[in-house]
Amino acid sequence: MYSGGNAKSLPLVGGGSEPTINQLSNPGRRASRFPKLDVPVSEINNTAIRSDKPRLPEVSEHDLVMHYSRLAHRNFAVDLGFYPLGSCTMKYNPRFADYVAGLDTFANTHPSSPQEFTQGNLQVLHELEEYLTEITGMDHATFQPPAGASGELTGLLIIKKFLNENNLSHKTDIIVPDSAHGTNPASAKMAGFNVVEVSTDSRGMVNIDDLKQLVNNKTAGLMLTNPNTGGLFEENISEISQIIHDADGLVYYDGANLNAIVGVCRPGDMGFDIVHSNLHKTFATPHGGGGPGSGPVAVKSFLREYLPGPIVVKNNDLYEWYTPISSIGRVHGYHGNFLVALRALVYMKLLGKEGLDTLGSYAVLNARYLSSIISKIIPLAYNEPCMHEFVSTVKNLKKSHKIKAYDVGKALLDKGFHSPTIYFPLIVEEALMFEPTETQTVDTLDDLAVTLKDIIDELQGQEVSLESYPKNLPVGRPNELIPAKHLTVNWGDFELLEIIE
Amino acid sequence: MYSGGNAKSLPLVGGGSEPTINQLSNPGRRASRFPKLDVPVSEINNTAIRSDKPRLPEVSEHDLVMHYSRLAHRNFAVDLGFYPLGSCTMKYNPRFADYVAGLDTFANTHPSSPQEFTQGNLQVLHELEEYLTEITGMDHATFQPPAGASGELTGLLIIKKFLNENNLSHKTDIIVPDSAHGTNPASAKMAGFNVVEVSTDSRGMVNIDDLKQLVNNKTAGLMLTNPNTGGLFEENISEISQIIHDADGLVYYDGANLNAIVGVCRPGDMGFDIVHSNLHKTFATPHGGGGPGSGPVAVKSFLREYLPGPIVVKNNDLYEWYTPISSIGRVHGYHGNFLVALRALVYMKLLGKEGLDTLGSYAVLNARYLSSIISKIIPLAYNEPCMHEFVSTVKNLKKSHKIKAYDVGKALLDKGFHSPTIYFPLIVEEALMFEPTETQTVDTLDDLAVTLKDIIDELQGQEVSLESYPKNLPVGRPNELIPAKHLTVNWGDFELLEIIE
Amino acid sequence: MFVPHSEIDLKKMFEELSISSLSDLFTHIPETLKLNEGLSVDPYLSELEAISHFKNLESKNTQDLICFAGGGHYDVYLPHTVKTLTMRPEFMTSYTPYQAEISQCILQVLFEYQSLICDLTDMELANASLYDGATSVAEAISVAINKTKRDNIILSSGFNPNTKEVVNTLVDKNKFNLKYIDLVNYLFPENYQFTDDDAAFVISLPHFEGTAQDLTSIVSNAKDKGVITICYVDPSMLGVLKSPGSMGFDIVVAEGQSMGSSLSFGGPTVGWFATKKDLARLVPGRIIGESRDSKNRKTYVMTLRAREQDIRREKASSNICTNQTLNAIGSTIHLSWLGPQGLYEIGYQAIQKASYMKNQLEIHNIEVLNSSTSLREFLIKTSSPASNVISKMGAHGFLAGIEYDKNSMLVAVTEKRTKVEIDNYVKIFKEVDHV
Amino acid sequence: MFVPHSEIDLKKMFEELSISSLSDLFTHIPETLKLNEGLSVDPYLSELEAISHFKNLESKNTQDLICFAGGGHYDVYLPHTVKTLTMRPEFMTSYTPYQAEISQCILQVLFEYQSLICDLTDMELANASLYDGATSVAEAISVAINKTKRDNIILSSGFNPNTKEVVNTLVDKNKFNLKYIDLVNYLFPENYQFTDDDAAFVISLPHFEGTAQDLTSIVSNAKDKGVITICYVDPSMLGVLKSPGSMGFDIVVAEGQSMGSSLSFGGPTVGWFATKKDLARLVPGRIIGESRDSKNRKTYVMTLRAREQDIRREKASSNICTNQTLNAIGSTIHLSWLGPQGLYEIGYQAIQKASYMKNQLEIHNIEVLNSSTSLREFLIKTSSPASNVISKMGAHGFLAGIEYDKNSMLVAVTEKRTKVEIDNYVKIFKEVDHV
Ligand SMILES: Cc1ncc(COP(=O)(O)O)c(C=O)c1O
Ligand SMILES: Cc1ncc(COP(=O)(O)O)c(C=O)c1O
Repeated sequence: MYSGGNAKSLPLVGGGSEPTINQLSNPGRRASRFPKLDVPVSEINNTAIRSDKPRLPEVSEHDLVMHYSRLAHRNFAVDLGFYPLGSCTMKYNPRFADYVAGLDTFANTHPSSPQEFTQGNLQVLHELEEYLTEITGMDHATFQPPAGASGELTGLLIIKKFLNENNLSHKTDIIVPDSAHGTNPASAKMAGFNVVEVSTDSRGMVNIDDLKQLVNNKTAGLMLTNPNTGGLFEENISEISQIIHDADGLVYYDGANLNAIVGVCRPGDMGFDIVHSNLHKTFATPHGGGGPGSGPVAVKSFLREYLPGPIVVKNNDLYEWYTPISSIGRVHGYHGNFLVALRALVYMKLLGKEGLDTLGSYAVLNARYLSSIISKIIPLAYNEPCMHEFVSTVKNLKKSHKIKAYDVGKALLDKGFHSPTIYFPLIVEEALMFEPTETQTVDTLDDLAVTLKDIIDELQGQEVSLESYPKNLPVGRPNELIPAKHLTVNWGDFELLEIIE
Repeated sequence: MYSGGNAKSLPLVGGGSEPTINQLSNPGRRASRFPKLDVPVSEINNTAIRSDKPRLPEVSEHDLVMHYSRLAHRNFAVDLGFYPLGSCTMKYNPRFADYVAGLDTFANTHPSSPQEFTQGNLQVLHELEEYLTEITGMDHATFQPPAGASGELTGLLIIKKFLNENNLSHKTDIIVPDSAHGTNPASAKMAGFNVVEVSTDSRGMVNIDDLKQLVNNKTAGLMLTNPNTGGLFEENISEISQIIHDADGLVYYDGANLNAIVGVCRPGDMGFDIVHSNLHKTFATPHGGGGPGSGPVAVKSFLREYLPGPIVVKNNDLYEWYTPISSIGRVHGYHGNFLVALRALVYMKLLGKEGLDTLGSYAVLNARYLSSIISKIIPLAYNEPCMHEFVSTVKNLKKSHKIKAYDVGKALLDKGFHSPTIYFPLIVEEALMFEPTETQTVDTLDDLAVTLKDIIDELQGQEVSLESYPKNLPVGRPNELIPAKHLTVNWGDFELLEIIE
Repeated sequence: MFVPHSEIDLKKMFEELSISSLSDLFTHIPETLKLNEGLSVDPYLSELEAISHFKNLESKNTQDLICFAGGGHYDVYLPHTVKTLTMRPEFMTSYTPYQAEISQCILQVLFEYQSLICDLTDMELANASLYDGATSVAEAISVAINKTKRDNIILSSGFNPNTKEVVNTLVDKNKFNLKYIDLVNYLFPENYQFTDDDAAFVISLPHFEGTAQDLTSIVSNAKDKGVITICYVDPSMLGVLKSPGSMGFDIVVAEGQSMGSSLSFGGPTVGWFATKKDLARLVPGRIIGESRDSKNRKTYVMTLRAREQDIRREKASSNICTNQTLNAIGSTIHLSWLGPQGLYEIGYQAIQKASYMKNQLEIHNIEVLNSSTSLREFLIKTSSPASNVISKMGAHGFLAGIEYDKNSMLVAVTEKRTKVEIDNYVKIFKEVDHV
Repeated sequence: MFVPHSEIDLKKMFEELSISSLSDLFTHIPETLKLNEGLSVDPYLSELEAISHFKNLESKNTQDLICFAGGGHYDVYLPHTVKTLTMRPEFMTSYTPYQAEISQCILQVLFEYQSLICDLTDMELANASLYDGATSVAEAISVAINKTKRDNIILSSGFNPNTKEVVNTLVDKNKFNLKYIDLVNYLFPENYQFTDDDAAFVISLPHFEGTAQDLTSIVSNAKDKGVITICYVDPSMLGVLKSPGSMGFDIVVAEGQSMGSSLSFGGPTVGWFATKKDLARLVPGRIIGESRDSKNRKTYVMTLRAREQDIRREKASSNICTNQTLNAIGSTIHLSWLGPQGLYEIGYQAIQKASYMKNQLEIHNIEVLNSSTSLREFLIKTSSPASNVISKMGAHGFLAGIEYDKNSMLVAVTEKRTKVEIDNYVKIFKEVDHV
């Protein structure tokens, strides 16, 4: 029996399963109500019109509210506790930004509205562009890319078009570190490039010798994040850029790790030609359970005319849309994730010079401190000072006790902390990647370390069944094979499967 | 170790204790920031000024948000599940009303603003008065009382002043049923009356014979709710009113049970002279964990000039404040819980005639249905058709298995339902009082009944320790003696106690 | 609306009850009482229509008035963070925490609330909220009467007139004497002589007129006579004022609006109530205590329940049942957001800005009646009737203050006001106030 | 700001790291790269100041325009209930549900989302969101290319020009041919001949111009040639339109804004993507599956992960990582709030009101270019340049539509528009549109 008022799925009372909204549906119930039609009825004659009603759940508003509210209690969140997820920058998302993003014409303007009606929105994008280019050391930006990966693709298409226009279309290789995030090679491929991997040296940096070997006249460019995905600052970054530039390639900055260096140094000064920023990381916009983000792309001035258009320009006191002359074309239906961009601007305004100048420093301080205390428990992957995040490894524990990074992550869930990022970067065995961000207190960092020590002790115990972790959560480890094999991706699929089998 | 980022108090991960905000405090941290002072500094010379800073927690905004968000996961709520609490009318609180209550000048007007600046707010109160007097069959209303109990006191003070002005000040007795809510006698006492209890007959109604006996020239009035606290309609209500009126007393309607009769019949037509309504019950405003409510008092026109002032009157197209000539005086600093009143008006507008005409009927339908299926599990206290709520009793189970109403309530918590109201009315032994309200589905009612049956079976088991219920919640039954004896009502008190003992 | 039942549901329920229509539910109600035509109210509005209706109503209020009114309710900055945390659905839509196990959230937040109030006021025991500041004064007087069994209530006259009216309504004047003592030069006379018949001494800090003084010796005089001393304090000034506890008061009450509630046209707000533990059993309203469950886990629970109406009925310490929990939660979260530095800043900036304003007024030959002893709130003299001035200032976008008497008004400055706003105020005041 | 550390905290951390200042953290960074003066940006704003700043910015947008613009984004009523449920902090501030055990909420809601989309469109498998409608079209084309290994893409020209531009950007024109087929009388030619070289057939339902037709036989012709058929559908019309699945399409994509997202100046919204299970392994983005844990409890988990970039890197089906989950949650809750009747009503009322509007326009001698075959959106001819008309209508409080070409504009009507608004529109249009 399923009923909307039964709260047994609440973790508060033990956390059974919550039925789907479809299981709570009963014919004839409804939450919605509309005004009565206030115009005369005419006959609708069109072959595309259906004669029956669409298939949708039928629930009362109270059942609807209870269902989604109960579900909300079945998730971790930045508002609930610490997510030390490396590469994700799970910092506090200021509630004040929600307020601004809710202001009427920010939230409710149609994207086709002409610029004369939307001067405020254009100014938002313009102000944000100024902050972003100052922070990254670039000259111009587009806000169309809705996420980092889209920013990468945008940047790569700019490289491609730039090379084409300069008769360098034989340049087909994009070099990507073996430690790079998966989106880098995937984006390069989507942009029509070949992906060439450069290796990482024993210190955890781009292997310069290898790079020199790989660079040739087919080299279109290099994608890099600095600090790199190991959390280490590429000290030879200027040389690296030079190598690529000498080969007439362009250098692309994956901004996922920008939080480490805001106010400290700038990609533009390191030789990068194109930079994307993940506003949902560095600039504190909420992750939304997986999205939306915003991945604006900033370029040096020689690339401005390749940006997806239109971009905002200021003309006396008027903000105008301008389409760059050699634009690669749009990468989003309208202006990208405008409300996310707005939140980022709010964050920057609240930080101001005082906060932005020290942002990277505090992010690094927290990570360096955490790495210092955690390195007393499990070893670091690289013996170098970390920036805003660091990678530890449990490869020894795997050898000695079969304890994998995966197991450590699961056990941590039980103790009130989200797992760190695991198995990334791929080049580190049994990697645990920690990124505390600057918004956690030192107490929380200490607590995480103590807790990590406790669970590692616990997992090494005699009778421990690693698979039984997590133990405290409403569900344990899912069987991942069933959905992959049987495509139980739709309500009814699993039940059907049970009947068949 | 306490840390803001540790989420182990979340029921999601097992639900340990959440530290207090004080335990998360560390000197020098802060969430707030203000603009720099933009006026020249002057010296402050006043003997009342302190030289040190006040004692308050010092926390970051992220820690603040995590703490209160985690706590929010440790509570039941109307948005999470079914509260079958008799006498409380825990119906769905429309989210749409939140929107209206948030509109700028509704939410942010200073209460001293003159009427010329607040015509909208005055119109809100005026429109609501019209609805409320129509629904209750009365003539005029005040919105000052912030809750039902305050409404009772207001009504009783009106009775007192009315009697005084009519040279009936020898009338000092207020008659209250033995089944009445505690606020009734408490309010009567606060208003300076003697409380006289009238008994309940075997059918669960006011014992008319007893009433006749009790009524005499000292009778100032009678307080009654109809349906009464047993959920039964006082069929002889007209006769009862007559008896009191014949003795020159007034009849007061406790509106806590108004939900049963909206659109069905009206207190004004039953002979009641004064009515309070609990907007937080009948009119769907949220209970807020215990308040705020709103307890407007409506009267027949002969009592209008006794109302607390000012009240709103409409003069042509202008809304004005008017202070009744013989007003008992204010019972609230300003206009009562205005935003709660506004939400009630929103609810009434959304219901309209269609919804209000059937409101009581659906509330009774749900209760009658639930009583029908629950009476197959445990007996009803009275063998009469219930209105919007009903009282069951487990006195037999107490005799046979020592199972008390208290135990049944606790066991229900484990299963995803809030407990019904227990031990009320006081005249029913081991009472369980169920009020489903009209916003629960029939599935939920069925589910509650099935669950009740299950737990009653379970509690009768051999090895059951009743005290161990609830079992699934983050905490079990509290030791109620410690705080009562040692007054551990402040942080530090308990720790001090532990040190001392 | 909000009734979930489909035709199928109704059929099922009707069958269980052997009825064929809703009206069959009411055969036991006398026909004469039944509404045959139903209620005479308008048809329902869909949400879309209701938006128009209520936006229209709202637009009838004067928009965007810059607030210089106070008198107990202050336009203090209420952060979105505090507002949205307070309005979390679990806080908003839960019931009174009678079932402790499933209500640890509300119980803990209220326990924190009580503790914060005690810390701030230097008291030992606070309750979990009363209706508002005005009714809290009346409740405090009632405690004093019950404690002392005396009949005289000595009140400072420096109270919001509405508060006095509430006290007059709620205290039984047949049994008790309310004696208002005038302020002298806007201060309470230091040498006021209390007597053995006095049950309570009630005073506002600052006075309604905005002036403030150290009350230690007056309190001590009162206590010498066995009088229960009651302080009504402005919570938003507690960052700069000596605490009532440090001045020796027995009971502290407050209008808590400025801490966590929007102005709300006066309600819902919250009445704070704190006292010493020896008065515990006379305290009105709910009190949360800390305890342990059988597994020794921290557990909060409502305590000293034998004072309350549901148990003690006519012998209860008060009739209060539904209180202002959500607003108390607002106070808790707001105070925690502010911290010592923030609360200080609110008070400090308000006083500084008020100083500046008084200065500017005086420079422009507008008379401030209590310039030197007032803090963030003060009286100014008007040439034309104060109500006219307020009315005219409204047309210029200011809520200029509260009419104090025919030719004076009470002006309050909060930390939100800016120099520009103050300068404009003074300029426009000068323009509109002439005879 | 938002950094919690006190002086004491810093001291402790500095000691652990044996440093004496923040700059000591960066000794390994080449001096030449360091910012010595810091960034040249303005000092911080407190929240109070930021409110002024952003309210001022917001006020520079024209206020209260009544929206008759569409083209993919529609002014459909978004209930407060849906908005506030979607914005619950647990939805808003959680991360991608990689750790399934602690993410059952996001996983279940996304599973419901996928199922709802499939139910509505008559498809078998939906992903957990793409960026927006336009990029979804490009992703769908990419699936078709990967499936068929063919080079020609046949697209209806009846698409929002922005969508076409996005497709042009994202599809590699060196490798693939984009062939746009003109509409004839605003309909796609029924007898269009597909070839064996065609990878995909892509069409919008309704067409960008607002017209609609049953596409069953066209789809069937395409499928006869092994072409992958892709329907870009307007979700807010799915209550009245035949479902793409019932017309035989292989892939359905949509701009999901009108279901659960406010207009937001175009973003964030959500791209819907649904298809048949036989294309499962080519699908871009995340997919949630239902499974069980070892105790046989229902457990949702991300599945078919071997398509994704973090595992497959350059061999992934797409580079998408961060998607539009929160907007997908919005769609889920909005659709559940609407139910079959509500979604029907949105479409039905929009069409009826558009009919009325077309009628009124024609009565007033304003030419509607595609009156008979259009549904809720249609083209009107302007005498003066359309952009001038839109500009002038703005001054009267209307967002009149989207410029279609120099002398015509696309007008959309939603269920929110009222007879009064339509009548006023027509009246004012008549006034402002002259040569
Ligand atoms: C290093 C790195 N690069 C790129 C990305 C992709 O960014 P997005 O998820 O915004 O598309 C991520 C995201 O996790 C990342 O960590
Ligand atoms: C029958 C009855 N009367 C009076 C009251 C008191 O109302 P309030 O809590 O609003 O003061 C209640 C509240 O529970 C009640 O149930």
